[in-house]
Amino acid sequence: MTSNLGIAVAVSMMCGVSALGQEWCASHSPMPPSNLVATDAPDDDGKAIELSWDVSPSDVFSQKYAGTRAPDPGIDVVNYVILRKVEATSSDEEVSPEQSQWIVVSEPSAGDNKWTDRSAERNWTYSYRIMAADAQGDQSPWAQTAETVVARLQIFNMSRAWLAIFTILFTGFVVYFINRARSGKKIWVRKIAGLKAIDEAVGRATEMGRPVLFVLGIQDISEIQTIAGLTVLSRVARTAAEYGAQIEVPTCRSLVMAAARETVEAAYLAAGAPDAYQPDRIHYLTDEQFAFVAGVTGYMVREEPAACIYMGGFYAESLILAETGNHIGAIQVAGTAMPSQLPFFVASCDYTLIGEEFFAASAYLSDDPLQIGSLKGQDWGKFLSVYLLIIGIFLATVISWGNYDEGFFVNSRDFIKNNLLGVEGFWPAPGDVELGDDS
Amino acid sequence: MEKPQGSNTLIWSIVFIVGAIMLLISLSTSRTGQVWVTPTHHAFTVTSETNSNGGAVWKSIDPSTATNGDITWTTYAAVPEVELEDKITSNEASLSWPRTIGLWLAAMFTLFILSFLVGDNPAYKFAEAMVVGTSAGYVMVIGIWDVFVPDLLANLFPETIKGWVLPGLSPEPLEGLGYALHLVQYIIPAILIVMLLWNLMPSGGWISRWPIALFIGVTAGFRMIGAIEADLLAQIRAGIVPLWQTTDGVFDFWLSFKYFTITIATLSAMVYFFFSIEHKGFIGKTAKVGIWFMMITFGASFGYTVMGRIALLAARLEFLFGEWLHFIPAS
Amino acid sequence: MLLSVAIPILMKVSFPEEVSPQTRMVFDVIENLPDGSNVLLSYDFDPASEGELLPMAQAFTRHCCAKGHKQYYMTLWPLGSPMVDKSLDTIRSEYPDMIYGEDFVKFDYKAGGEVVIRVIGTDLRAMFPLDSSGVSLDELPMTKNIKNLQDMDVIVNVSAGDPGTKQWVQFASTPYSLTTVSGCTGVQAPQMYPYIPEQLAGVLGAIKAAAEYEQAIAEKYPEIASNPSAQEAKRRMGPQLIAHSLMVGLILLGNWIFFVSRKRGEA
Amino acid sequence: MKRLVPLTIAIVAGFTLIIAYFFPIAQQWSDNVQEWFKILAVGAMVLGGGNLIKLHLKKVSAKRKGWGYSMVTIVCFFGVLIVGFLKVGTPPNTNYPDYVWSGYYLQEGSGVWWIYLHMIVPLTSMMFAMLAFYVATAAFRAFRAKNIEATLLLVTAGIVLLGRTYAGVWLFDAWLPESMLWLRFDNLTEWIMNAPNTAGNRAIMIGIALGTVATSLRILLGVDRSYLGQD
Repeated sequence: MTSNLGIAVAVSMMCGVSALGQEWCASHSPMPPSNLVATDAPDDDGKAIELSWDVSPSDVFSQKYAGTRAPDPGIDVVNYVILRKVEATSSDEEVSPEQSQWIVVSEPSAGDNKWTDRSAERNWTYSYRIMAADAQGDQSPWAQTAETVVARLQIFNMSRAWLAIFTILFTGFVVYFINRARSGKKIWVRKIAGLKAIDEAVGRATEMGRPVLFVLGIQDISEIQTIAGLTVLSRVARTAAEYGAQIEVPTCRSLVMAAARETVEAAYLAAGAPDAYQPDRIHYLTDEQFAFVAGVTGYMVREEPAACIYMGGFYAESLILAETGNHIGAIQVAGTAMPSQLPFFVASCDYTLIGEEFFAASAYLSDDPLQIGSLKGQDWGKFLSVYLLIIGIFLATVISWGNYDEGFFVNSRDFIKNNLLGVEGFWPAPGDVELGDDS
Repeated sequence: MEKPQGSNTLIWSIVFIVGAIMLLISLSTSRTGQVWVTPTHHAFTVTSETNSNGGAVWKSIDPSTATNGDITWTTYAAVPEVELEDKITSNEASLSWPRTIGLWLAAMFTLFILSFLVGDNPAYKFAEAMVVGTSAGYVMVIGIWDVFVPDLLANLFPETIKGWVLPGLSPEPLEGLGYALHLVQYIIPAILIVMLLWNLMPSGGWISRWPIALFIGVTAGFRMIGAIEADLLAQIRAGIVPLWQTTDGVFDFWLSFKYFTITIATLSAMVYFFFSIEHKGFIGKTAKVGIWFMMITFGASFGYTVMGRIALLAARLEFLFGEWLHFIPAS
Repeated sequence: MLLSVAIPILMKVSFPEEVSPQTRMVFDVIENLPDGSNVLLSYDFDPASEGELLPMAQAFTRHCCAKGHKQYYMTLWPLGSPMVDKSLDTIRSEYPDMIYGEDFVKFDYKAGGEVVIRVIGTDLRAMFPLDSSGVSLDELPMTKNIKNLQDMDVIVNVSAGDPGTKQWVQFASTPYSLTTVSGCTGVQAPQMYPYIPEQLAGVLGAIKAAAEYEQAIAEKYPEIASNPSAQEAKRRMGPQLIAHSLMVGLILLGNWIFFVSRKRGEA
Repeated sequence: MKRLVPLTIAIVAGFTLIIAYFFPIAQQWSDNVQEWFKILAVGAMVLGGGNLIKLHLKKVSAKRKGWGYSMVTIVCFFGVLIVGFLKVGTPPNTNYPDYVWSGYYLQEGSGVWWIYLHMIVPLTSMMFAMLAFYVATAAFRAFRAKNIEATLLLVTAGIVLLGRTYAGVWLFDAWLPESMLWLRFDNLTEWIMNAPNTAGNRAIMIGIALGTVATSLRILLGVDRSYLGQD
């Protein structure tokens, strides 16, 4: 995005008044852009070249002419034309005559001062030219790159260096505490109210001889929430199998149905009741969100399940399901990491697992010390996040309070924001110009 | 939904009678529930030119001059309400029975679903059975034409598909290793489908776990990086704001207060999510404040959402009153 | 509730609108682009949310037309294609000068949600070798030099859920630093606020913001203001006011019942 | 064996994708895999749709309660499939008139278009619109000032409800002095959305991100394998 967008052009100087304007008016073509620079795009797979240039003085977005003359369709730049020529290929072969022609690769609009050529071939060498064109198609003389440029492959994406480090850190926390749990160290975690309610709900359904409804949300298996929901389902199905309650799982995706069947079958087997498993109760309805809801609510009012458990990724259907559940007097427990639907579950369900609690639920319910260990690792990730946040806010406040423009505080803040949490690589480049400033 | 059954029946009868009266009035006075269309004729004739694929080029011609060997068909477009009377008078428009019937069906289905408000009933059951069957078929049709054919078949059998449904396809000419790699890239999903559908076979259904396991693994890896980069790091970054805010160089109390609130709320709500620290003492109080802020968040989201839900209902009612009954101009 | 919505619709009640700063931000993003910029409009919603989002989508379309931007339409929702068609119909009937293939183009729905975004982030043709009418992108003047998402100046996303704004932020706006604005349902909008201003340049939330956006366009482009179908959202605010008041009334009533019954319980 | 192989597949695939993210040369990999997924998802519809029809056929053949409605589902399902697969009523693409199958199946006037507009749209969008009633019943029942949390919830909801319409302006405009304009509900709503709401959502999102990381790791480390079925 250029910084000189939206500059108003006032009427003050018409074509033919200034010496410069006169000269170019006479030739009826715009003035050329200048300073065309081509560089290999960083952190890519060697198929892109970045170009930048100074806009033509006849470009109304040019600062040189801002406010000094009226728009003149006769010479104003409508777009730029970028041409490319192959200088050398990656192999020893000669460049064919066809390749060594100048060909048009892009026509960016007026005001643009950069463009990335993504049709380059790895390790090929190129030259570029640029010219400006007006509404009549008249073109300016061209400006060419001073040096040729080679599209190179970077082995490692340095802009993601800190992301890699954070990934290793977070993974490390979790692995460390899982190992600690493995070595027999007891790890304390607080209680989550909603989880106890799940067992009670299944128990009540058993007493009343009514089924338990379990909805895995409407997302496909390619969403982590659905997978988290499956692990909760595993536990609920096991409890249901032990108590002898029926569990009904309508799904919105075919793959979720397939995965849920595996999960429930295994749970029944683990509970020692493989014969009680009824695959038909885990069934697909339709991919269409509201058609799915229509089917599920229809089931609810007809079969009146005693417990409704919603675990997974939900959208607007959350409230339709939960209010229908309320109407039939079912105990309802919900868990989702969909922030937009939490208010509705909170308002209409007996218990709601909020965001992270939902992900933690599968670990809690498993009673497996290794999984509980991973919760402690998760907390360490949170510690780190809180510390980063506090340090960053402290630095930013000090800078704003002391009105600093440079120095240690500014450098530290920029390092945290742009390198640690941003995409500007491992360490600030010396003499780094601030991003987004083109003028 | 909370009213006793008796008053429900009463309300329902009133709605029904009022509706019937409105329908009668409307039917007698206007073109209620009618859809008029104007035809567009298309005609193409073959030319002697050939295109880059070697096929004959067909050229659009004036439909009235079309002869036997030409390809012709007619499409119809609905007439906007403002032009309706003119077009009918000039005999350009004709009443479309399929669309008129469709409009009435659509109105009926809308009312059937609405009837769920008074409880389960045959009309709702019918609509439910219908929407489940129809939409399941529809998503399959979409999957076939939009994904299966262009993404899988068009890559495995480009020439066949090109000659059949996608004449505009221009497959990249690949040979040697490039071609083999390209083929493998699309044979893999075909194999995965076969493995998944093996589930329907009497034995060996466990092989369907492989594609499922593959995608669960992929999801785990893929989402993990995405969550760290886009949600975790980016949100922390966005949370780093100075608490000392100035406007035109002067300390701005209210702006600073706003950012102070944001910071306190973020941190306290994060404390609530700690699992391995007991919520008592200072931590407990902080977590409590965190819950309060989350409740404010939920209340705000709830209130904010109501507007959208009302808008949906309004749109459906506009459909009933406008397009169907013509009480108000159709949108 | 039914009556509170039905009556204002039949009476055609409408109320004045003020343009809020949030809406102004979104308006300025489109307004301040040089005329003829590349704008990708992804309409990720289906008929179910048409009532809430179509007026907003239409407002974006009209604004882009008024500015003469090149518009690239797509959808990530299986039922979204007809929604895009409604906008194309608007262009064809209100801006007959705009030519398909030169000023606007439509891509078909592709399944996969964020996968589609990721793929077109690096290679548009890998996902859309053809436009929706089956013409190769190389044959259309406006697409022949477009390689991928990064050639777009702004992404406009009107979305009713998933895939939607969150995916555009995660897989387009964040990795490629693309200016993105979003129009979403009321339920989604609050979740988008944390993304502002770095990952999202602005959010329109629900019909209210759409009405304000219509107002902002009407102030700048009087010729659009005289078009009644460009006031769709404003008209829909009438029922909103009545229904919202009814809801507040219901909450108060609920609490009154609650306190009365609690007092009786204590007495 | 039945568990070990899929477990290995999941772990290898997951870690490969994580590592590939950091190396430009491998950045296409995850796109490829995701494309496979979307193709597989279509293939899986055979499983889902087949299952749906199987259940309803069972119901019809056993003449169980409500079997007539099952009949409706079956007829609708196959009806749409036939109309859709055969592109009934779809004229060819005007650019390729000699290719009978080249038309777009959702074009105005085609069979699928008719079904979409007259059956799917009214049914699904009315189902969605039912939410207008459900938000009202939910608010009526759940928003009671029982404790501090519930009070905060209902007060915020009330302010935002009014602040989102002209009522928020109109209620205060007449008597509020200039200096107190920030108390107007529309301004208050804007502040709530920008300050506490942003913060609350930010905290929830950070939590969810960490939860996603931990859940993914439990799968990738083989600690959670409930999805794998039995041996």
